[in-house]
Amino acid sequence: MAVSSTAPTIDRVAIRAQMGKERLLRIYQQMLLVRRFEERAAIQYQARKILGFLHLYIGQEAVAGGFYDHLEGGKDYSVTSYRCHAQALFLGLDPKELMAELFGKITGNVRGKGGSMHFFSKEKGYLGGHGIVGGQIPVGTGAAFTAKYRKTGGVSVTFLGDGAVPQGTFHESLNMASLWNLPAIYVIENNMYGMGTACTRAVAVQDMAVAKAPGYNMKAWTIRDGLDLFECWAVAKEVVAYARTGKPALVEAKTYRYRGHSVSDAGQYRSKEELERYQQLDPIERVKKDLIEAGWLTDAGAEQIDEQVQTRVREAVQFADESPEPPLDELFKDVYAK
Amino acid sequence: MAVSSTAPTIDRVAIRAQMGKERLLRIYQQMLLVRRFEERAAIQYQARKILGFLHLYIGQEAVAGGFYDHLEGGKDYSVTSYRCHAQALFLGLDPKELMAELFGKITGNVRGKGGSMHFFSKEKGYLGGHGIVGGQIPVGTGAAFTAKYRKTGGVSVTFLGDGAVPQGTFHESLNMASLWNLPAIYVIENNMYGMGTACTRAVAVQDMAVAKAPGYNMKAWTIRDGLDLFECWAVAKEVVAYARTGKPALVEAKTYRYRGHSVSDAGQYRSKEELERYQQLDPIERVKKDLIEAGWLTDAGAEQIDEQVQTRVREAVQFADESPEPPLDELFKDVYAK
Amino acid sequence: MTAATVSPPLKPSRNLDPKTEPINGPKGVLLSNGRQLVSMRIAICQALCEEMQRDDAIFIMGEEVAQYQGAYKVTKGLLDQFGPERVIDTPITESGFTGLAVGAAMTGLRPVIEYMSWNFSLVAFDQIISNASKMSYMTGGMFSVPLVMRGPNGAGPRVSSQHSHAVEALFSHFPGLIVVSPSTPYDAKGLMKTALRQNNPVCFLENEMIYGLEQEIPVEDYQIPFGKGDIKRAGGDCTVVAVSRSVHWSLEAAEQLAKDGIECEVVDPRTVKPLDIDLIAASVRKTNRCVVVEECYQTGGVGAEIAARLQDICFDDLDAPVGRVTTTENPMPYAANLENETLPKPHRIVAAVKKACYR
Amino acid sequence: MTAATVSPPLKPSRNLDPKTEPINGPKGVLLSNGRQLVSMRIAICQALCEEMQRDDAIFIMGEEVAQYQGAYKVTKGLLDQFGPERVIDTPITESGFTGLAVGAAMTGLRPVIEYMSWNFSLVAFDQIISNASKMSYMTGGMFSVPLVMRGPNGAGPRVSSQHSHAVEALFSHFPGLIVVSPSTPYDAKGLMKTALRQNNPVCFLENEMIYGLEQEIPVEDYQIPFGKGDIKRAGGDCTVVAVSRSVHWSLEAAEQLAKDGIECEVVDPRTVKPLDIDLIAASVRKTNRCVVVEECYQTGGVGAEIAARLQDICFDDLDAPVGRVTTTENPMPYAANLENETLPKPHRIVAAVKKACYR
Ligand SMILES: Cc1ncc(C[n+]2csc(CCOP(=O)(O)OP(=O)(O)O)c2C)c(N)n1
Ligand SMILES: Cc1ncc(C[n+]2csc(CCOP(=O)(O)OP(=O)(O)O)c2C)c(N)n1
Ligand SMILES: [Mg+2]
Ligand SMILES: [Mg+2]
Repeated sequence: MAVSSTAPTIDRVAIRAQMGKERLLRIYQQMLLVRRFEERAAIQYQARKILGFLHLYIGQEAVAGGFYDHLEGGKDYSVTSYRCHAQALFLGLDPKELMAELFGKITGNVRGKGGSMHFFSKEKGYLGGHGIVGGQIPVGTGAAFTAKYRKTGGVSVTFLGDGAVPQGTFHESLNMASLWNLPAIYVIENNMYGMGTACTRAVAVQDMAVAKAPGYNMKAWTIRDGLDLFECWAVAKEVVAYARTGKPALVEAKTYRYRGHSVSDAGQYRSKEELERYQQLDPIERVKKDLIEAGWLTDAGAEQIDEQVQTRVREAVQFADESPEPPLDELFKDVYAK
Repeated sequence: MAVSSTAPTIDRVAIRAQMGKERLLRIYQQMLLVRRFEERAAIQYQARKILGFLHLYIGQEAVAGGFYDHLEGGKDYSVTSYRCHAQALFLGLDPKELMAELFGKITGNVRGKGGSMHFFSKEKGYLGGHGIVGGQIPVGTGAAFTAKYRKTGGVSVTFLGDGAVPQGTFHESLNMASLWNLPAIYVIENNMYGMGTACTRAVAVQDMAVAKAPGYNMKAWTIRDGLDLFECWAVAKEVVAYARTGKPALVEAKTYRYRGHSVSDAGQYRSKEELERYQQLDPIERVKKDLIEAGWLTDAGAEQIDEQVQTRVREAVQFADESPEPPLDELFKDVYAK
Repeated sequence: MTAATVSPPLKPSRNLDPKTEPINGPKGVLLSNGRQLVSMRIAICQALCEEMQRDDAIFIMGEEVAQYQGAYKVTKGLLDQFGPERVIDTPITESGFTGLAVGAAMTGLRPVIEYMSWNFSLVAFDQIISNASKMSYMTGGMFSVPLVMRGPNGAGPRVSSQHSHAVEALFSHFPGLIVVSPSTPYDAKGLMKTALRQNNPVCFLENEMIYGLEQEIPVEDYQIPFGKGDIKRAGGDCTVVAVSRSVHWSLEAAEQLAKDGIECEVVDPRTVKPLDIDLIAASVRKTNRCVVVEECYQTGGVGAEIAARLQDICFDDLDAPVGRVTTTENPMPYAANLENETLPKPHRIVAAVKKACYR
Repeated sequence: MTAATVSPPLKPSRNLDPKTEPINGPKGVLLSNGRQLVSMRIAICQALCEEMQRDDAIFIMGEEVAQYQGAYKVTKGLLDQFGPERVIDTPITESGFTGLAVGAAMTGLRPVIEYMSWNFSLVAFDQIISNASKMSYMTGGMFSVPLVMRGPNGAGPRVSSQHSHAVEALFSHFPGLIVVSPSTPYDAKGLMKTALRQNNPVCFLENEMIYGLEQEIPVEDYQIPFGKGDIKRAGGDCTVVAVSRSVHWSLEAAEQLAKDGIECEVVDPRTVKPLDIDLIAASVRKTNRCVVVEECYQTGGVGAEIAARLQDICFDDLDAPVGRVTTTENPMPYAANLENETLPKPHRIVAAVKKACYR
């Protein structure tokens, strides 16, 4: 299941050229923002400013990074599991409101009601983070249904973990999407573990997308190195274009998470060596290397970008810290919609 | 999806020889008993002796007939949907207690508590008839788990309709059965419709077993003419032997139901011609023809068998009719087990 | 109050003639009195049809709702009128299409999903509770889920254990959901219209056994607000709060009790959540007695909640304990005599009311 | 009554030393007084371990129960002791493994399944209700389903909307199920042993927030019967019926109220179904007042059922309405201050008891 070493060496230089300097730099900055935002969140968790669950996307940034670059917030929809911070940032949500949500403040993304697992954006078509494994899959399918019903030309991207593949909702959703030709893209982010369970112990097949798609009369893609932005971006481009023609798609991105499942996870189910091996493939470091190699970025420039990003995150923390708690009359607000 | 006309003409003579006179005659009598039992039940329903749902297996007898001949009641397990009468009869349950159950009498198979959808037999390992589409699939998987846990060498056969394939329980069960090498056989009885919905409108793939099994790393079989006892029997023989080695199996039997979904179904979703075409393939008539062709049965003998069967069914009806209703103190009995 | 907001009599002046008049589909039969004669099926179908004409965000999805015209023929004719884009047959995949509907509702549509019966909503339970009921709150009001889930609820005719659930109490337990349980065609149409014009997930609980019930209802458009009950029979001796089909059993019991000089006031909350506790309490302050009749189980049933509320707000008004007539605490048996004892039938209601009246 | 059948004091004479003593796994720490000091985790694990040694039909299945030693470390050590045939990690597939367990139970095994939290049982709801709870009745007693479903229930620490359900009321509504909700290590061990020696499906509801709770319990084997409550604090002024974690909040509130001269009798039913209404009623006949405290929602909650029963059987004994302190009627919010107001914390219990005492 692991990230494939035998991955066909994709032509990064060609893809890089296709992307161009401006775009690659922008994605790099977003990926860095995601990384720094979550690193800081982890620190704030230790400081007990953030409680409950905190599932970090660190290590997987290339996957969302590759996909969101092809999506139009507003026209296109996306949804994911509780591991939902990166998507919000790639969609351009303000780190301030997101950090404030983690702090449980009224200025938070959902007014302090949801916390780490439940970031949303109606404006960006982000149907948010969901806590029930597999629970978001039919929801993303419904967004694809709306796109087709309204003939908007939009697509819906549903991110799910390898651990969600065995859930019935996965099966039910793919069957409907295929029967009704919905513009639904299902991206299995296979980070090799569902909590402490290796995906080989949870799913009876190896290459999930390839093995399962035919059972739904769907087309499959595998991102063999999901820590490589270029491969993620190139596959995403193809998949999004395909889905826009009104067909569902199943994608498996083989990736890895560097942190524990949630902050409280000791991680004894994997070896130090394994972790280090993947840390060598750090998606952000690799993009940086490519940028420099292309002459689009200097070490000094990289320093500067990091500084700017760090500043934004620090400001977000300060904003969150200084924001007030929700007033108590929020307790019964929004139980029912107007 | 339809029963395949291009079915490879299996060698019926060879299979017939394999089965031998005695066995074929026994299965023939059982199939006839199932047919007559249900025909009579339908009449009793019109007479309002039976109420609620009444789902008839008429037309599908060859499928269960082919499988049960390879199963050892007690050692092996089986479970199915609400279309559950045939299985009970093939397992040798007394038509009297079954008809009495349909009449809602205390002498019924489950003391009048269950009715048409809920026949069971602990002694025969029949985990019974279930009313929730797909609900029985994990239950059958659990019986296979027990067989493995207790190392009994038994297998578990789970019958389900084409309409149950889209349910999440199907997906969840097959994944577990494959991961844990359970002796679980899943038989999709594809009678082309789930109520009024053609399976092509409900399931995104055509040959269900063949298309879906690889997604669970399982082996698949297709019974192309599920109205042919010989093909059903031959495939079942192979599948049961395979499962006894400790592996799960997925089978699709393409068959047809002659009656409505339940007795109240007008059946406007299919043409008279289609129905008649399949009635030409009547599984029981074909076995009879084969028996006669083999010289194992004469027309007179066939007459006699039918008379005997009819008598048993008539006696069952009389028994049911004369049996008392459950006493009212049954109301709260067995809500909890001792 | 316009004519349309006064409940018409329960019994129509005449009945539909199945040979010459439609007993289902969206069209009622116009009467000379300016009203229309409809069955429960027609009332629901008509509400759906009129709202679908008004609002193209509404679509219907479920098993057999389109080509088969509905397993119980409630959506008869809608496929022909609105086409397969808006009236959609699904695979048997309740969890899947419920979640799909939640996603569609979050993105601007107004799904109506049919559970062939509410028994099958148990398969979709997590999508209803974890997603539909919480979305508005969990997103700080950013998203809403304007979703109508409908279908027959309660015991069907002799369908036994797995097919006889009444889910009023089950779903009322969860904040975020609205639970509607109409007992008449008039109420059903007005409540369905309200459901289709508001933004919360609604469990719209119909009952197969009263789909054929007929009533004369207004021709003009009307709505019935959530949380407003209706007095189905006035009386001063005992308040009988009854839900859905139980209303009719209660009215039957009331006639029998009247012969013994006990006049029941039959109060139909129409929506179990929100619950019109004020109307119930007002009646109890008059009668000083109350019996709740429902098809749910007694433990934690609708009657449990009403009794708990009344023993609080009517503590000094009650001359007897609030009685509860519910489905007895056993899965539904198939046998005719056992089924009859399991359901809250008139004979049990009569006994409970007499007990409350110390008679 | 043997020593083992008398509830030991809630507070141990000393606490476990996490540096030198096990805080989870099957082994407690022997004390000189002949008792053993255990945490709630140990108590549950020990019951499972002892019963698995006694009966090879028992196996444990769930997400992360084996190699990970349990998401909350309740099954710590069991994989090593009993091997992968009897302690089994599952995919995330609650509906699937619940149904599998039903089938295994019908064929002679005694499955114990863990829901990583009861929130996830909603995904398996149909298997629990339509299959597990009905099988005995639906088969006329031919089959039984000796199945223990267990895991943490109620609000975790700041885990918000989808992860904070308390399901006592939800499952108590259905005949055929047993609902156990222990508040102490002693009760948990004795009840788990009973659960593993009887033949019905049991919802065994633990609470993450009291997994660390320690108590001195007997070394010898003991069981606690279903349907027998326990008085956790004696008092004559107001009966407080409390479930699971709420018992501890109620005891806290009781101490505060004692300062104001109000002595609460804290009654812990221990099993919500069957419910020891006799013990509750006996206490109410003494105090003439009652407040129910639970983590379920108020509408149709455990308190609703208890209030409905008391207003009947204690109609003349109650000097005030039965009060209900529950999770407020909103999904669980994440913000600390809102979560604190949502839960039935001591300050809300104090207010409710004072109200019941007209103080
Ligand atoms: C239905 C359900 N069961 C169990 C859980 C507990 N749980 C939360 S995350 C998780 C693992 C999911 O792994 P995966 O899908 O691979 O996503 P990842 O965390 O690796 O991104 C589990 C078991 C849950 N939230 N929902
Ligand atoms: C979960 C669930 N949804 C819907 C139903 C109503 N229903 C009963 S049978 C049936 C069709 C099933 O078709 P199939 O699985 O092909 O079996 P068949 O009747 O053809 O043998 C439906 C929709 C049900 N019983 N359970
Ligand atoms: Mg994973
Ligand atoms: Mg079928």
